[in-house]
Amino acid sequence: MKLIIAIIKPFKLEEVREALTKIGVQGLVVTEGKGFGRQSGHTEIYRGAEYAVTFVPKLKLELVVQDTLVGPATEAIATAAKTGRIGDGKIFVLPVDSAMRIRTAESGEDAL
Amino acid sequence: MKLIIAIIKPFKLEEVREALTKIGVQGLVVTEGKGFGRQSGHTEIYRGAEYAVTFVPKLKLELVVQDTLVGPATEAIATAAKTGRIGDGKIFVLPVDSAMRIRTAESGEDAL
Amino acid sequence: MKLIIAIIKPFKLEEVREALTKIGVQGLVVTEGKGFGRQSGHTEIYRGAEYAVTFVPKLKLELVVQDTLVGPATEAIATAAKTGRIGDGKIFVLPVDSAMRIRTAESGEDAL
Amino acid sequence: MTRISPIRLDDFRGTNPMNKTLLLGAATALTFLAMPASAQDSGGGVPADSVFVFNTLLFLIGGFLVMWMAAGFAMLEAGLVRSKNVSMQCTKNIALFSLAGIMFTLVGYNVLYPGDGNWLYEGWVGNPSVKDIKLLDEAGNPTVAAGDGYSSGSDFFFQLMFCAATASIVSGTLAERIKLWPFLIFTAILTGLIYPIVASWQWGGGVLSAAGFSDFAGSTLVHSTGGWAALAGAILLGARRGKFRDGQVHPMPGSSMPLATLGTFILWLGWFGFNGGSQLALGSIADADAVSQIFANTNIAASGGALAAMVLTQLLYGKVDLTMVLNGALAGLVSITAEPLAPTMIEAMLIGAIGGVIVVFAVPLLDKMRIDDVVGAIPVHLLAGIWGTIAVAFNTQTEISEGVARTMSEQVMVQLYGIGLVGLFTFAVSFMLFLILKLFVGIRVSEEDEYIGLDAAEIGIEAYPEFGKGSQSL
Amino acid sequence: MTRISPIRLDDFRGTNPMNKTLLLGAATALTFLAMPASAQDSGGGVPADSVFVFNTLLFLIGGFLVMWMAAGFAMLEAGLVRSKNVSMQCTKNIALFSLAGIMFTLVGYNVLYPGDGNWLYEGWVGNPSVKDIKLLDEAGNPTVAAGDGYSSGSDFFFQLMFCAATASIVSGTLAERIKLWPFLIFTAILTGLIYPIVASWQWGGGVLSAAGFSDFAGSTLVHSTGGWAALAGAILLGARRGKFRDGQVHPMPGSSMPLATLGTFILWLGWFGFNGGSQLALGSIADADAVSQIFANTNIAASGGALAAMVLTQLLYGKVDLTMVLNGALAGLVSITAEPLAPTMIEAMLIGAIGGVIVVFAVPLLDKMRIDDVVGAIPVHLLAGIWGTIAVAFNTQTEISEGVARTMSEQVMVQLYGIGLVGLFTFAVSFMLFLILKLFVGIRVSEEDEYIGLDAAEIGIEAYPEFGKGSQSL
Amino acid sequence: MTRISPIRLDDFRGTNPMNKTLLLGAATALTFLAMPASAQDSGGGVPADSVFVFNTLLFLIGGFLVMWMAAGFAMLEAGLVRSKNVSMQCTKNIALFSLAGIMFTLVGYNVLYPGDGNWLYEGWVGNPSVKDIKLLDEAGNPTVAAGDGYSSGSDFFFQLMFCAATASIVSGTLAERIKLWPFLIFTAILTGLIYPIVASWQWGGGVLSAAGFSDFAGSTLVHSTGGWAALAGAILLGARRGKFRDGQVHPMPGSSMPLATLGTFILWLGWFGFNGGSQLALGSIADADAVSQIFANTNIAASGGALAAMVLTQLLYGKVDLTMVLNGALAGLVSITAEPLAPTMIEAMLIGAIGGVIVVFAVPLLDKMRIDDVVGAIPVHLLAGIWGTIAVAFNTQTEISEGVARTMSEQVMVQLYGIGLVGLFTFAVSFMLFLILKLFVGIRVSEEDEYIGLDAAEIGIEAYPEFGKGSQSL
Ligand SMILES: Nc1ncnc2c1ncn2[C@@H]1O[C@H](COP(=O)(O)OP(=O)(O)O)[C@@H](O)[C@H]1O
Ligand SMILES: Nc1ncnc2c1ncn2[C@@H]1O[C@H](COP(=O)(O)OP(=O)(O)O)[C@@H](O)[C@H]1O
Ligand SMILES: Nc1ncnc2c1ncn2[C@@H]1O[C@H](COP(=O)(O)OP(=O)(O)O)[C@@H](O)[C@H]1O
Repeated sequence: MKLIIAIIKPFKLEEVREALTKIGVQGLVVTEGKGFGRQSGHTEIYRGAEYAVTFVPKLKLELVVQDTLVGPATEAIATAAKTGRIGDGKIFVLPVDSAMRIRTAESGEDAL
Repeated sequence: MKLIIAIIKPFKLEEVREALTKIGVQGLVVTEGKGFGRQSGHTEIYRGAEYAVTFVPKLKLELVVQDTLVGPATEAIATAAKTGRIGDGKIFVLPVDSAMRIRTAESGEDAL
Repeated sequence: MKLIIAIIKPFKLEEVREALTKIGVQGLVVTEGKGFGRQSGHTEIYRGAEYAVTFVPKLKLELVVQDTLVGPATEAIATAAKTGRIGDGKIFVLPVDSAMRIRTAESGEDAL
Repeated sequence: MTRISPIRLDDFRGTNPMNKTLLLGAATALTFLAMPASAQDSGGGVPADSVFVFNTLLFLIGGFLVMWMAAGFAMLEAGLVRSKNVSMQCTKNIALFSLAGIMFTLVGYNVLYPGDGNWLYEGWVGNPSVKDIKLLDEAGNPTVAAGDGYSSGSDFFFQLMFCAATASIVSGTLAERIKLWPFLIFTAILTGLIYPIVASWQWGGGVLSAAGFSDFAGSTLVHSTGGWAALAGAILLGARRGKFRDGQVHPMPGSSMPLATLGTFILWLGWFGFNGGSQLALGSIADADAVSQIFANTNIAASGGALAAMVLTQLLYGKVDLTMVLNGALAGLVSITAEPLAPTMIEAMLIGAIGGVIVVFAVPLLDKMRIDDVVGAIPVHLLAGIWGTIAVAFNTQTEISEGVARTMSEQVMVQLYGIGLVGLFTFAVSFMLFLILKLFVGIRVSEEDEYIGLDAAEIGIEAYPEFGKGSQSL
Repeated sequence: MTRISPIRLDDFRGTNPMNKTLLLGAATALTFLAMPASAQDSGGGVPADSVFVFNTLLFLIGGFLVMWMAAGFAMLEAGLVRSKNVSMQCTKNIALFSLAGIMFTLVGYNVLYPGDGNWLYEGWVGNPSVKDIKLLDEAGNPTVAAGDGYSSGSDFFFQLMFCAATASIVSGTLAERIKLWPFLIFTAILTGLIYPIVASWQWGGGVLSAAGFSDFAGSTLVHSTGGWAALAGAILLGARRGKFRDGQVHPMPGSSMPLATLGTFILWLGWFGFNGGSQLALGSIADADAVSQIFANTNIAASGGALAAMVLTQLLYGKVDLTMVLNGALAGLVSITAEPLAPTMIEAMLIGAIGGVIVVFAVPLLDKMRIDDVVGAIPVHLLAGIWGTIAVAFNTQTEISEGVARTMSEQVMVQLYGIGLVGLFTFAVSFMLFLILKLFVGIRVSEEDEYIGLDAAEIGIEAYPEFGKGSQSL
Repeated sequence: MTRISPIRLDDFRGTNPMNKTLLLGAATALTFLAMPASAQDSGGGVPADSVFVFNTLLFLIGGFLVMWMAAGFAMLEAGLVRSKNVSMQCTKNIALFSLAGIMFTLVGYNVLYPGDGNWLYEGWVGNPSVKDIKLLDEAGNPTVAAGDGYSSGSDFFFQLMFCAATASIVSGTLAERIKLWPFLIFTAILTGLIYPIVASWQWGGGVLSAAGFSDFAGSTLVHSTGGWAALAGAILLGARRGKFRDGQVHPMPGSSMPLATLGTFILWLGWFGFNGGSQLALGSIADADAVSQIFANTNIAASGGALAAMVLTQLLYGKVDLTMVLNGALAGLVSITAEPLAPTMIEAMLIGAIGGVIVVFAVPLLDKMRIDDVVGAIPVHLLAGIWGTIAVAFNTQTEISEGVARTMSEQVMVQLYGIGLVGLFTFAVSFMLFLILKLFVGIRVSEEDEYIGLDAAEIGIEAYPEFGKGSQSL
């Protein structure tokens, strides 16, 4: 089992979710975040003074998948989230020791 | 040391926190998230048109614990967060290489 | 590659980001969270009744770095985020299997 | 303090037994009184037609100011409930105001002002009938003579707003847990019958008026009536889940302090119409002076209430509690409402300040009694209303319509009689009504609906979809 | 229902052909009419100077109430757009109100009231010129005689607010995608020329007035005019991206229901000035009665509209839709605006209720036609405005200025003629204007700008920087 | 531009040396003046008692409109501070308004209007004493004669609101860092003594009035006074931490643009009462014309200010700055306040527009001087107030009460004298007062408290507990 962390542009959420559903991913969790990276922020003027907005709104998706789904899921995300412009985001894969479904106490891949 | 990620129903936070405190967990961090899973969202009607609310509010708890606490912590969360109804959430355990307390620069299990 | 998770006091964000930029970190993502730990919350009085605010606002930084940067990055964060007072936060390091840049499909350390 | 003020203006808001034939609405008798002082004497006085226009204008201005209070209640309540119930609170407020407008027309007005011979039970219950106003005939001529002293449409408009205010009071207390439609059914009966019956006892020339009760603009008739109904509902509904857990009070902070503050300022503004308009006449120097005094007194009573609550919460809790300051201002306003004319400004300030003190002590007291009043309407409207009604007696020794002079303690008894009668009737009827609704329809949303909030559960409209847990926040 | 009401007051808002020399502004002729009933007869009547003051006061009070509607539109729209466009919506609302104030002064007022001989094309287009008011001469004496019946500055102030309201209607429909400056260019022409020309046809004594059209306070002249302009803009702009995707409607919930509710209450309050002030006179018993009737009718029409929408959405969707209730109240108000005086209160309630029903059906209908009206201004102002204008005929059989009596169906035809003329002209001119702007300047923001929101893209000011995705939220 | 306007109305707001015995309040002398034009001649004129009612009504309407400005300041400031200080800003606004109501009663009113012989130092400082109003005697008869021309209670009510407005100005500048109680102590002295003393120099018939200074509704006396006090406080308090870091300005965007917009609209509405009511009389054709002119001028000055700021920020920064547009509208209003009657509408527009321009340049200038004015009150109220006061001279060549005619440049000197005197006194006294508070009580919250916000630190009430970093946001 692996944890896939994907950082994407917010307006791509729906497409990514649909792409993942298609390949059989059954669950995930999304959090709002602010990203810092090559895609720089911008400056604003408020009452005559400039200020920098350094961080860019991003969404962070997290999903734990069985090992066989890591490839397809990564690809699905990459394809759906891609605009080709700077700031599209990243996909990280991390090892997972165990998983459990709270409702049923199932564990391992059954919990996903 | 392990990182426990728990996705729970929001109104269970207080119970889970108390359960964890009881078994000696000293710290954790909570973030708001939106979940997608078997528990489906719902549809709303706004000005005569339907729309789907796909994501369900969830809380994500993260806590790093020493290896011996993984079992009790998982169990404490599972028990406290359970309603028995769909959408109760998941518990994932991930390996952690190292930990550090910023204030004291303590590291390893002392940092928790 | 490692994932560094840092939990810090919100007003330290700018300093931490600058410290990381200096040592060559090129990206990270921040999420708002609420922390529970030794730094306790406080009580408030609303309309004559007391209530406890258990959780303290924290920021969670996540960054994936190549192995050689783990040490410097940890140190940079620890130095910049430190106030010396309780609640300064933690730094955790987790193993990462793989990374990918969505825009270019680069992978591994090139993706960071 | 044993002065004699011979003729109290508010006694004439309703029936003057000696002049029944003239009684066509709320202010008729008053105008009748006012005229000798102004219109009828034309030696520099105000001509009768001008008096008519002035009085009408007072009703219209007073009326739109009190109408504005509907927005004040809406904002105050929207600010003091949690964000998951804000859309519902807005819905209830605009619905109840609309409903009051219709029920008062269809039934309430004529119940409130039975006039001569239109009582169902003399002095107690007026005859319900539609008030379908048509003031100008086909030729564009007024259907009613100038002698009435004001346009009856303006009076209707003004009185309607009082009826609506009564209903607004209830919605705040019962927020975050009562179902929409049962609440509206209650509102319909409150605005169509309960409030009109109560108010008819005094302003319609009924039993309280006959007893010498004095309540200038309605500390008891409007505010306590709303407060009693709210109390009955709160008891039958029970507290919000989690409010009283493990023997402790668990506050549920309101979602928006600026909206609550805005609501309070709106109500404060509207109150000039509420109290000032209740002078019911503007067409003479005496009336203009009276309205001016009322404006000044109303303002300083609110100031007194706000500052008293501020100082007291600082002393009690070491911190000023903004919501209490807002409640305190309103309690000051409610307190002065029973008699905004007779006191001097300093007296008015003190009357208001005591209202503010009442709030600060009553809010936690209600919590101790496990009565969950979301916005503090019971302390503000019921308790400060009682205080204000009693305070009338300290200030004046009235020679009432029957021509009887009273000592202060005699008047206190009359005031208590009125307070008791209104309380008994309103509480009992409201309680029964809520009970019937509870048994046959259900008044409280389910535990799950309460948890997810009435916005999601009952109306499917989020107040702030992009903030907090809103569905559009990603 | 074949009553004859001999002389309708609103016919005199503009030119009375027989008294052209007297025409100096909107209300002149009316005062002329009102006087016999009041000022001129001094046997208990209101003296001429008092009439002057009363009428002026009505304009001033009515004017500031209608001015307040600008805040109502701003809050309603701020509440119904998404948070990323809220600052822009606030900017547009304060800018359009400012611009209307200047354009109406520089051009509009004199176009609206060409008076005798100041037409460019008799009955159709007035001569544009600056209205640079100076009412008192160097010696502090009025520059205009008491015989006018009111201060022309107060009339100007009042009429200006109607002009501004027309522009406010447009901004809501086109929200979240139209560029700021092209919108303001359109606003300048709308308030300087389009609205004044349309309104001059009736209130300036032009073609519609001659044809016997009847529109008391502007269901067609103000509200439909705004609505037609909004419709033209909406068609040319196209819908917000994502609103109509994959053959489906994708709602974009408004960011703040309490602000939308507040806006509605503000508009409701302001409408008493809108309709009540349109009586244009207060200085007699008949006028005071008329204004009172209007207040009462206006209120119950709003109540009817709100409740109708509430019940209907409950029946149709199983849930009350708060935004529809708010729209319903406003539709009730628009519906009664064409004739708030003649109906009895029950009739007014029904007229308003039908307005509410129209909204509930028209909102999804517009969606089906792929016309994206962000706040529902087209159903509320255009459609309910048409309904209200037609309803005038049911209620009265008017003997108009030419002295001709009409049957109800004859009057319906006249009303339809007016509706059609205004619609054709306003829609065509607005469409052309938006088209020119589209071709030469561009009216729509880029896809990316629309995505990030107009606040970030065009004005760089976030409405809520610390909430949701706000840049200061960390 | 060398016209002679013989008798300026505002000169009579205070003492008329020739008629001292008549002086009972703010408007006495004015009424005396107004009467010949209206009441005293009954050939079609307004009868004396009607004049009394009209004038009183103007004060009451003007008063409630200015009262409403308190809500406007509260919303504007709540919108322009960061969310962690919003509850505190609401608290300060309702507290200062309450406090002003009490201090003005206990001390201020009689200091402002010393009348004949009630000066402590003739022309400079009035005798402090309580104004405990009681207008009707026990028999319900007015205690003051009709000859006064208005009810003194209505005048009190009106004047009180000006006093409160002065205090509101200060709270915005000092937001986000001043402690609650020291701020309130300052407010008490400002409303009880500083403002009344300053205003007495002109409106109480003191030194400025004698010098021929002209300030119709208080550009200097109210707005600059508030502005000077704010400036003194801002200098002594220092800037918010982080505002001027590393030699740069770091903006701290306001938390809610719609609330700031609402506040501006409220102030705009209230200003009709502020300026219109300052005519102090409505009971004649001349007065009705004057009030009408004032309404029209006030509105277009605000429009001019808003549009000027809009165009200028677009040119300077390539983007419209909404907060500057809001400030611009207010600056337009402040600018016209010193003389809203004499200019024609076009002149009024230009006067307002220059106010808007001042704001756009002054806001960054203050930043350069490291003076941290959170809401822009100093540019809006102090600087535009100075501009408006000087502009009086361009517009009129006044023959003042002493019967002396002046050239424009002579009048400029008198205006500058008044501006200087008020500035010197207010700034010096405020500075000393804040200094004393700083030394003995402390005026600024600790670094940590400032960081967590005044809501958490000082009053423990979050403005938006469920949004952003709110404690209930999980
Ligand atoms: N090393 C990293 N670790 C974690 N998140 C990162 C890292 N680098 C970038 N990100 C996230 O990915 C987002 C996009 O990265 P960026 O460098 O801007 O563009 P791109 O993805 O096109 O390379 C950033 O806003 C940030 O949230
Ligand atoms: N594979 C997964 N990876 C990460 N989070 C998941 C995964 N599956 C479910 N979740 C999270 O757990 C929540 C509950 O899951 P769901 O399938 O709805 O019900 P249950 O927990 O009862 O199986 C989801 O809303 C989602 O946030
Ligand atoms: N075991 C843990 N796992 C994850 N997060 C933790 C853990 N312990 C503490 N934290 C986070 O770190 C923050 C600071 O910890 P705390 O114990 O309060 O102080 P300190 O960092 O000084 O030891 C907490 O608020 C919490 O968010």
